[in-house]
Amino acid sequence: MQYQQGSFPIVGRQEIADGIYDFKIQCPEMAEQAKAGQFVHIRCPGVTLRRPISICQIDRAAGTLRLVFEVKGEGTRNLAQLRVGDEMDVMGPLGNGFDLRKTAGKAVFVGGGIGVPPMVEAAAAYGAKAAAVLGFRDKSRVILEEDMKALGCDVTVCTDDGSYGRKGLVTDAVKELLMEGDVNAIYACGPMVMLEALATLAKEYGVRCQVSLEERMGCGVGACLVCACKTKTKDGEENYSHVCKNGPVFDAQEVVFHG
Amino acid sequence: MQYQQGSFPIVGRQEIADGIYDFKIQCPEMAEQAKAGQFVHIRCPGVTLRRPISICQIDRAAGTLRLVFEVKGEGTRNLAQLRVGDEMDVMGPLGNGFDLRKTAGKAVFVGGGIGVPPMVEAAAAYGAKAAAVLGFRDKSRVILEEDMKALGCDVTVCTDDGSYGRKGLVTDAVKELLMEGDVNAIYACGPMVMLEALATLAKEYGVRCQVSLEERMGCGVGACLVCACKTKTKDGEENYSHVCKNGPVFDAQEVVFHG
Amino acid sequence: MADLRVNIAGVTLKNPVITASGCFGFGREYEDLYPLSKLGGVSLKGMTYQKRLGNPPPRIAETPSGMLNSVGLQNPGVESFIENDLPYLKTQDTVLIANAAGSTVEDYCRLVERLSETEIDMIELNISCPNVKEGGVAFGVSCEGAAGMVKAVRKYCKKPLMVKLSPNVTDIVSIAKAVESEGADAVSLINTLLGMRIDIHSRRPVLKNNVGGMSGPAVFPIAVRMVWQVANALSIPVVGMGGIDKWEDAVEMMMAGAAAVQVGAAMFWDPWAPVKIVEGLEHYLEEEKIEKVSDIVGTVRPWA
Amino acid sequence: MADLRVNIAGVTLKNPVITASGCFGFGREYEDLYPLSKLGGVSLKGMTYQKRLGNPPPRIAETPSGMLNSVGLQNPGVESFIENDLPYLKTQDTVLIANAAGSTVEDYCRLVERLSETEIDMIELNISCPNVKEGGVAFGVSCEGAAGMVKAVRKYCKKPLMVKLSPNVTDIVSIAKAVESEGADAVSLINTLLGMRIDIHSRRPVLKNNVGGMSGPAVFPIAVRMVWQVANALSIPVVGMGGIDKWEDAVEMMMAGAAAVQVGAAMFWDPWAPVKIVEGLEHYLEEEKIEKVSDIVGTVRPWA
Ligand SMILES: Cc1cc2nc3c(=O)[nH]c(=O)nc-3n(C[C@H](O)[C@H](O)[C@H](O)COP(=O)(O)OP(=O)(O)OC[C@H]3O[C@@H](n4cnc5c(N)ncnc54)[C@H](O)[C@@H]3O)c2cc1C
Ligand SMILES: Cc1cc2nc3c(=O)[nH]c(=O)nc-3n(C[C@H](O)[C@H](O)[C@H](O)COP(=O)(O)OP(=O)(O)OC[C@H]3O[C@@H](n4cnc5c(N)ncnc54)[C@H](O)[C@@H]3O)c2cc1C
Ligand SMILES: Cc1cc2nc3c(=O)[nH]c(=O)nc-3n(C[C@H](O)[C@H](O)[C@H](O)COP(=O)(O)O)c2cc1C
Ligand SMILES: Cc1cc2nc3c(=O)[nH]c(=O)nc-3n(C[C@H](O)[C@H](O)[C@H](O)COP(=O)(O)O)c2cc1C
Ligand code: FES
Ligand code: FES
Repeated sequence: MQYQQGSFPIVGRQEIADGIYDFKIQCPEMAEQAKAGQFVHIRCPGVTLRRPISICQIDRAAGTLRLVFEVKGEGTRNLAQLRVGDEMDVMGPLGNGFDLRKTAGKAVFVGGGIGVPPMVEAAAAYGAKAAAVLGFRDKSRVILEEDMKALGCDVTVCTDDGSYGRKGLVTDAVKELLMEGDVNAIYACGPMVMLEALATLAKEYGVRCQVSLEERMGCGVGACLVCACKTKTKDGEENYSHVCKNGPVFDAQEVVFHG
Repeated sequence: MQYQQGSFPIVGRQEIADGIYDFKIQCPEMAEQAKAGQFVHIRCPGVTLRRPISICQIDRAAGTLRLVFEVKGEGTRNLAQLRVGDEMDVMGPLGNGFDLRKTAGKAVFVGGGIGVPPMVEAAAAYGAKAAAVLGFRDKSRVILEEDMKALGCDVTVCTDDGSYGRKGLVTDAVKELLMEGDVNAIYACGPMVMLEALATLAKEYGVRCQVSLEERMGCGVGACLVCACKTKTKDGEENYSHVCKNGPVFDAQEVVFHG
Repeated sequence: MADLRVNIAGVTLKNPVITASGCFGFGREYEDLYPLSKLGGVSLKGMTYQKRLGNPPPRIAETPSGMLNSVGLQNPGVESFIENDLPYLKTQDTVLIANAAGSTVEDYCRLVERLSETEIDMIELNISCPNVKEGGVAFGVSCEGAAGMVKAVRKYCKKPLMVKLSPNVTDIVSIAKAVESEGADAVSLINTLLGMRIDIHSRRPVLKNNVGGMSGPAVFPIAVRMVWQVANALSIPVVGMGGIDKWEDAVEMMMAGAAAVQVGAAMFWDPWAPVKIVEGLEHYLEEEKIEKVSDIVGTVRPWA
Repeated sequence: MADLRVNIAGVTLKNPVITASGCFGFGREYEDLYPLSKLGGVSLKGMTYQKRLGNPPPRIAETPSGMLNSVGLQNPGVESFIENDLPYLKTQDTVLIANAAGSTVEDYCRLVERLSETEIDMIELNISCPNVKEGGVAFGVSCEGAAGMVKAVRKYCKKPLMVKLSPNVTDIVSIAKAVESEGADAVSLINTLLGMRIDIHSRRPVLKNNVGGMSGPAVFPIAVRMVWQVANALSIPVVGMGGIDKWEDAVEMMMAGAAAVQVGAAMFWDPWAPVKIVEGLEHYLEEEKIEKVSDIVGTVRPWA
């Protein structure tokens, strides 16, 4: 897997919800290489370390990558200040991405909050055979619903307060889908509690489950070992894997959620 | 003496020689307070400490200050990137300024290189009774000659290589003026060797001489004591004075040039 | 309104923000901007019994997110301070902390004795100045040196005694314990870290003193760590400083264990920094519905 | 073309730029960008005899112009390194420096003995890792600890031995002298400075290990000062690091006395940093008409 580093022009920029930005950068070679679930590592003005952001969509024809991120602290705040025409210093594509081997049956793509963006490119591979379950705090935080629908996915939106879509947790909606049967795989990104609950469900129903994890990063390429997450092998041996290199996507059954 | 600190809009910006910039900022109260020889302390993007820059001209009617500076390192490089309409974080007016009491006879205003800017506002007080002697490395570095002429000064430009004006040191030209007589005061800003030579000349000819000094600064207001320069009292006692508070203008006879 | 008052060694400060020694002169230089009464206290420029010239310039160098200084305790001597500066300061309605230094134990003792006769509120014993050849940090880098100094000075000191510690040591906790056991009423930390910059064009050190003390945001994580270690080991109050630049930093330092904070270099880029920090703290406490600022002191919960 | 070669303890590096231990893994992670042959050398991830898991995450915190890490020597153990990584590294045409650590003197000895049987070019004895509970920095903060370790290890070490020093000490010069007198062939410095950050919202340390090692541009002035002090006191070569971010920093560090430099954290924001520094050095030497890079080592002229 090849990655590169360079400055790439911003060709699209939109605020798609309060404090959530949707950027498009022109980087043909990187777009060519990239796959769903991988991320890029961005040098944001005014801060020291790079910031990892998932690849939300890949347009190989246009040579662009779409990045959707929320303003959390100084890094993302400064990043959001960039304009169309400015350049973004990006390393990527990084990490392993989802294993999207298609099998018979449907796949469920589960995104929680700012975990939704990587689900877009992932679900694209399944198109109409994808069910998407997207969870948000409230109506004002809902993003990318239309994008998922445009892919042909069957989309369920859940909000914590019921202000939009169904009220409640994504896991309830996922459980219903599992009970309906015909689901072969779960792909998920979001808060650790959500991922853990999905891992349990997946085990229960015997479906494959891949989760995309987050951890604070340094190098982004596996050289500094800071982005550790605890994993276990089949025979139960625990180890620290690294989100940037061994992940960000892991088989849910490998992850030690309370590591 | 009152100073203030704030962000003030840039209302003029020009590159007047290669790497030398001429900015105008809108700051009516500061302009009201300011006098020739004082300086402002500027927070430049991307660097930690403020940078001191002399006040080149004061336009009380327009409420503006003119600042002329050369790009030396990162601070001035980033400062030069600012555009009309941007704001500049400025503290000022700081320091004591020149004592411009008018006496009978002429005054000579001597500027060496980037020491020329503060001479403009200073000479303004003397108008046609001012002789200006401006020294530069070569023709490409000549600045503010026309501005001095516009004040009515009798201007002599010297260049080290003779590529413009007279060839040679400003001190030679100043000596000639002193020999002509009728000179009552010298005001000067520029390299230490130039200032020292002028101090010697002034002593020899018995004229008052004020020099504006430079030293690396922290606070800019006299609180941190980093901008020390050695001075002596009439009875020869040596002490460290501070350029930002006791200066930048000193009586040449007080300065210990090899302190 | 949240209660911003803190008590350090029996002295009540109206808020926990003190301007750091050497960065605020004797207090007059910022009065054009705001009254000193906005500050919890001012730690005055390091003072010696006799006048000192300080080191030759340049005395400052810029560093990434910080600076070096090599002022070297330039000051007019204690008598001049008492005559020319103290009367003004006494009218300013803020806590006055005299930062005391010297070359020998005797120097320190007579200075502290003299200061004890004045109306200053507290003495900060500076055994950590890295910029003087004799005295200063020499006493602050060993337990014996620090303890010996505090023991000697304690006899002459009629004011609350705060000892300012050097970060240029292997084990700051033992030194803090040593000064506590000799009767210090509080400790303050950190003084500057010894650093150097070289001008690669001239191949000469930027500072005429070759080396100087580093401060500013760059040192903040080191200061937080040391304050946390020391606060956990001592029963007397700890005043924290080193790189505090905004109210969030003050909160972080207080959570680490600082009963109050000092702000130094930050004033050089933002002269309003201490006042903004007071306002930021006030706002934070109200937002978080915390009654007293002292309630956050030492509240960090370390991981097991 | 200027001569960029330097010699450290008998090993010739094609240029003086080495990637710092722990910031470059076992060398494979940057090969997509440039070949390792561009580098003077690589100091490999800190290694122990047995595999180590390292500390729980988060292991990194951002700081002004720097960062903290608390990796804690995660590594697969020396046998795995020899089997899985060394063969690849040997084909890369750069000098290989094994960074060796452990919990006890015996650990260090058997590791150094094992490494001495391999084709690595040099051993960097890490007695300065602040992120492990046992061993590591414990040996690096006293003259006795450091000297004892070097003395013991020296018997098993058949490779040039470079000892990596901790900056978290009162007197780095005495420690450097102690390791020199026990037979170290070179010293490298600085390892990280112990720091802490607290998340004020959760009131918990950002690092799960509570504290971590600070590096990056913030520490550069401290590193320059220590390199200068140590280089002036020792006869063996000093390899300088700590905050080097661009070629100017490398020149400054070399003028302070470093015979070669290591680059660590800078790679995290600019993975090309070490290569750019090599190119920058080359360009600088040509501009300044300096024949050999070694001609600038230790050339700073201190003020009297
Ligand atoms: C593989 C991966 C993919 C991600 N994809 C996205 C995405 O598509 N959209 C999006 O909005 N966010 C995403 N994140 C989270 C994003 O990286 C953080 O929100 C961002 O780093 C915060 O930086 P900040 O300066 O705004 O916040 P600060 O809190 O000021 O950052 C301080 C430090 O903590 C790190 N940090 C803080 N939060 C996180 C976090 N959640 N994960 C990792 N590091 C963190 C920062 O990188 C920085 O080093 C992803 C994280 C990872 C690991
Ligand atoms: C009272 C006073 C008035 C000045 N007026 C002018 C002016 O009108 N026009 C002009 O072009 N320049 C003037 N200077 C010089 C100007 O301040 C420096 O050129 C500028 O600070 C360089 O900053 P830098 O970041 O570009 O350079 P760097 O070399 O990167 O600066 C590094 C550090 O050194 C300090 N420094 C470097 N050179 C000087 C210097 N000559 N004097 C003081 N500090 C220095 C910087 O402030 C900074 O802290 C004046 C200096 C003083 C003291
Ligand atoms: C220019 C300057 C002068 C200083 N002088 C003194 C001093 O006289 N006495 C003292 O105890 N500390 C002195 N210090 C140290 C500061 O009080 C403070 O401990 C240190 O700068 C760390 O805080 P900061 O990062 O907020 O500046 C000085 C610091 C600076 C920058
Ligand atoms: C993430 C990380 C891991 C490190 N691991 C090691 C290590 O295993 N062994 C070691 O001797 N130093 C280790 N260090 C210290 C560096 O090698 C170097 O001494 C220090 O970071 C200062 O250089 P820098 O400022 O260029 O990063 C590590 C540093 C970082 C940032
Ligand atoms: S961020 Fe460096 S190993 Fe993952
Ligand atoms: S710059 Fe602080 S006293 Fe002059």
